[in-house]
Amino acid sequence: MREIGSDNLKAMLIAIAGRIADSRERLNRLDAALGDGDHGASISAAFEKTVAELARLPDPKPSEIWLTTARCLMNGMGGASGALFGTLFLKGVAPIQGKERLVKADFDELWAAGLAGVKARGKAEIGDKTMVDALQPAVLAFAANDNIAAAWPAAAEAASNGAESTRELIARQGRAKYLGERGIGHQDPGATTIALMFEALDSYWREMTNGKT
Amino acid sequence: MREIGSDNLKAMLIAIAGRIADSRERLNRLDAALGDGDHGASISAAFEKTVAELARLPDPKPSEIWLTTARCLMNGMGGASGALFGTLFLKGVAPIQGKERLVKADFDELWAAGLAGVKARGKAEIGDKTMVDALQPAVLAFAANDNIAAAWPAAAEAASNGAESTRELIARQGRAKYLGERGIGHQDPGATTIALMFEALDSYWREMTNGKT
Amino acid sequence: MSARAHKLINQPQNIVSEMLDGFCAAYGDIARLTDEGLVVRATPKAPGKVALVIGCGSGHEPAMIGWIGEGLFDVNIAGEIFTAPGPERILQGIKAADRGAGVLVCVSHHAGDLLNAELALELCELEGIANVDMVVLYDDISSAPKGREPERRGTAGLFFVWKMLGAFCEGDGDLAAAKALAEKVRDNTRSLAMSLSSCASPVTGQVMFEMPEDEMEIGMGLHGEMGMGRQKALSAGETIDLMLPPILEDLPFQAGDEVLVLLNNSGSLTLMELFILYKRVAEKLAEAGIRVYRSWIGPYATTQEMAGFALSLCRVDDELKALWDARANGAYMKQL
Amino acid sequence: MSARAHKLINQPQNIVSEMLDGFCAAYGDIARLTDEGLVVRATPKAPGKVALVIGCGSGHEPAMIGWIGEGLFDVNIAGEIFTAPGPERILQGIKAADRGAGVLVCVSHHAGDLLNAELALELCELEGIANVDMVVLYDDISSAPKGREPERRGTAGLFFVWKMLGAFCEGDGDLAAAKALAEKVRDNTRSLAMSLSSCASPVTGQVMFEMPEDEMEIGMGLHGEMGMGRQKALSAGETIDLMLPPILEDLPFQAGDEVLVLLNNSGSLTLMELFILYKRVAEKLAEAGIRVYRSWIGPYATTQEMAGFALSLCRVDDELKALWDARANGAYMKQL
Ligand SMILES: Nc1ncnc2c1ncn2[C@@H]1O[C@H](COP(=O)(O)OP(=O)(O)O)[C@@H](O)[C@H]1O
Ligand SMILES: Nc1ncnc2c1ncn2[C@@H]1O[C@H](COP(=O)(O)OP(=O)(O)O)[C@@H](O)[C@H]1O
Ligand SMILES: [Mg+2]
Ligand SMILES: [Mg+2]
Ligand SMILES: [Mg+2]
Ligand SMILES: [Mg+2]
Repeated sequence: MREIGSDNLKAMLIAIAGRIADSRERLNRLDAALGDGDHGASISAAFEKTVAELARLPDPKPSEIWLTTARCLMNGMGGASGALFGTLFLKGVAPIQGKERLVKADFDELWAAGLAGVKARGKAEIGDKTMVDALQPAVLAFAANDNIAAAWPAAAEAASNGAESTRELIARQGRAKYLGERGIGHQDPGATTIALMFEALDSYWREMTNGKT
Repeated sequence: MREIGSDNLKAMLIAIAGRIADSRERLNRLDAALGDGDHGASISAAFEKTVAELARLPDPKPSEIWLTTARCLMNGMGGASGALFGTLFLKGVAPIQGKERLVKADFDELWAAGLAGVKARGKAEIGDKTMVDALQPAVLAFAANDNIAAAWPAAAEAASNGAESTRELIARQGRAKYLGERGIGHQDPGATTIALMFEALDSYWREMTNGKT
Repeated sequence: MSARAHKLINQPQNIVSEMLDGFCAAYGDIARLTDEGLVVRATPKAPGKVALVIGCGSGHEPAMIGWIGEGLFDVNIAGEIFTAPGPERILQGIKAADRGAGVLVCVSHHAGDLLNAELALELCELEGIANVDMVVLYDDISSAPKGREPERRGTAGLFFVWKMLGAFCEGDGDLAAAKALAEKVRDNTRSLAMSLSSCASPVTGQVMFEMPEDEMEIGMGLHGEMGMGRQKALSAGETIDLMLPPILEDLPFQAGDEVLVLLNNSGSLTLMELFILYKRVAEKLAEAGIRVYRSWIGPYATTQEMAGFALSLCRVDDELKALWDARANGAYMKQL
Repeated sequence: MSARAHKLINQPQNIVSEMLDGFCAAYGDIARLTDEGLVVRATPKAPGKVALVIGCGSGHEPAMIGWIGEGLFDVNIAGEIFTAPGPERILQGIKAADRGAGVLVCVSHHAGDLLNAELALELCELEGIANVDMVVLYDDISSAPKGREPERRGTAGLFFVWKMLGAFCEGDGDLAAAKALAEKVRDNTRSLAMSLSSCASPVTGQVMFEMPEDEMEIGMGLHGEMGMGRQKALSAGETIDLMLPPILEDLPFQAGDEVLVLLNNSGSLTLMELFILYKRVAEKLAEAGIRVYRSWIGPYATTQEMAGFALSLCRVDDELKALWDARANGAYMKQL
């Protein structure tokens, strides 16, 4: 499969929403250790809302799907993380504007734009113990593979390693920064969500292509 | 000694003040169990003030000594207990108005008037776990002895027994009434103060008459 | 458990005087501390008007220092923590307040406040000071059953009396009329309090009483006086459903009545909780056909850092509504 | 330890909406809840005046719903507990506030508030809504060193900005002038907070951080953000002696300056303690030759039941004094 249509894109978001919903309590626990304990509740609610909104769009373009997701995350979550997860999708809208079907290069652009947007808005760099620690390696690993079938698992693995790397870091952004050294030993919830997202996309892609062959 | 002049009266109040000051912490502890823990602090400060005020009066009449004590207690302590301890002395002023020296009968009247005043103002009866439980038996025992030398120890003993009797009672007046049954086992601080007052008077009387003979 | 042993004070014995100094320094345009330690209006009311005096124990701030000012009290005599001031200080307050038209001494019904006010009035008689009267005020339905109202304690609901009586005494009514007005508001006011926690005495640092973390008590008094007993801590809605009906039955407040509502914060409840509680009150009153004229929510008479609240209702007619809406400018009670 | 796990709420997920319902039901003459969940003035300001909008996380009540009203804000967009509202809700707020002379979005500097306001302004651009601007406000000297003021957090001292900017926007100044005024007040304001206790999240019931009973922390943020470190709990006088000098040095405030003073209650401090603290502030300022124009003491921006306070100073000139004294009628901010 070389081209991805709106139905696949919707299904990808449904897969993400499902994975996040299953991890709700785990994400809350991670955020309880480093922040205010609401990350799982708020991001799962926002993705649930996304799925419901997508179901209401009769025949959405890829860019509409991405924009709807962005809006549901920004407005459903609120806070800095809502703005940042929202931005990840919002900045992906422009590169795919007008397109009916997406190819690997579109995804490269969409993720790169999302990553750049998140970093510009949140001012976080690698090592700051934020979602960027999972997102940036994932986006780079995805781009580094020309073959889309190999890109998804590579991205998922990079995100997962990135998320795990946050455990030993001292936060320089987000609520966790006020914990200072007391945050060491806890994995960042936002980075964990990014890892879960890419794992869900990888699984979805694997199942879909298995079904196809 | 049959007649008591102002110097003796002053000395009696100094004796009371000393005894109360020595018992400050004990009275605070009793009040901490049944009330707000301030009884020792507030009554000892008020008697200290009394002694200082009395020292300032050049040649006071007995009634002035009693009135000064009343005012120092009422105004120095405040609260219900200030009003009640103040009343105990205030009501004794009228019976001794104009007198230079007091005889046993004057004390009978002065204590009776004080007791009546306290009961009228505070609405407490015997058994309500208040100062009345010590004061009423003391006043009755004092009056029951024609001999003043026998009256003081009798009053002191009655007051002390009365104070101890409060231990097993449930309070029906004062802050302790809001404790209900939880107050059982604790001796009433106000009754204890009355017992200390009569003990101090008895000791004073004993020392003075010993010195005299 | 919200009791907090460490308080930001200096010497415990100076709490009240330092507090009055600080208050009057901060709000010097409204209140002034006299050499006698009385809190009086920065600008006294015009001569020829009935003056209002209240003595009371400290520890309930902003009550009552926050109620000195235009449209409110003339003089407050602050006692030690939870201890009414003695009669001679009340007498000083009466003298300081007098504007030639008599002085009404307001008593929130507690033993200490009542006994000392009585003594103060006896002193007035001795000194030949005429035209002084006192009014005894109570509102707490938990402290004595219906039919024995005068035995009840004064609590947060006297808020309504203070505001309306204060407004009345800016007008030309005489002392007897002022007292009658105070009694009218009192007789239309009912309150009930609850608490989730104890608090610590600022003087001794000791917790005033023990309170398990998952329990609450209905009917607790302003000094932690025991109420109707402990029970499992409930939700906001359940709590109101438990507290509102006995208040309504007591007066009774009935369909067609118009009321003022107060939710008084005992100390450390959050406003968020009070607004959520209020929502339920408003819904239940609407169901009962009782119209809310105005509401106030906040810390008006506190018990240190106790986590609790009192719910008070006052039935109003046109006279009382006008008095309610009249201008007031105390440091902690303002009506534009 | 004042953290209290049991809060008087109903369903945690409905806290904010029930709170807004209750608040607007109680103060219907001042504020109204729109169908979109915005808190707006019951009576909008006259057309042709700059409108003021603020979005912010809930849990700090009475901030900011208590500041809607005449002489204050036009619209508040309340987020979830300690969570800024998203950009589309802010956009709704901007639209609801607009009276034809532009809208100023006020941001108390925290990541969430700032990022969402930025996004909202991007949405305005997309929709072609012109004459909207934002101003970023901060005051907490503990959150970044002198010289890096724009990195500092917004805390209780923004009180001064809200009051004076609100008064300014009742006048005829334009949007740019309003923004300049807000920056002027901000640049003359400095704050420092301290806390003796933690508090519990009303959503999860969990204590936000651990705090030993005999310690205090200087510089704690409005959400419990770590400050300059823990130390043994001090007396009131010692605490002020520790906190006031760095505030004075930071601006610096100097002899001859005239200032407004705020002592903001984080939640469960008693007013008694705040008055005692204030006494020391007043004495120290007098020693430093700094004149206090007016002071306010109370819970204006809270952090649930946290036991702490913020000390804020604002240097004023004649323009600011007049704005300070101008009439205001929010439910929790009144100036006669
Ligand atoms: N400035 C930032 N840049 C990138 N990511 C951030 C930033 N601030 C916070 N985050 C991410 O947001 C996550 C917290 O999300 P969440 O709990 O939903 O938000 P909040 O802290 O507002 O409750 C953090 O784990 C972190 O990954
Ligand atoms: N109505 C009353 N009649 C008689 N004695 C009373 C009454 N109320 C209180 N007391 C006495 O006052 C004592 C408490 O005194 P104190 O602690 O000084 O006062 P407070 O309770 O105001 O702090 C009680 O132990 C009791 O003996
Ligand atoms: Mg969080
Ligand atoms: Mg006591
Ligand atoms: Mg006492
Ligand atoms: Mg959050």
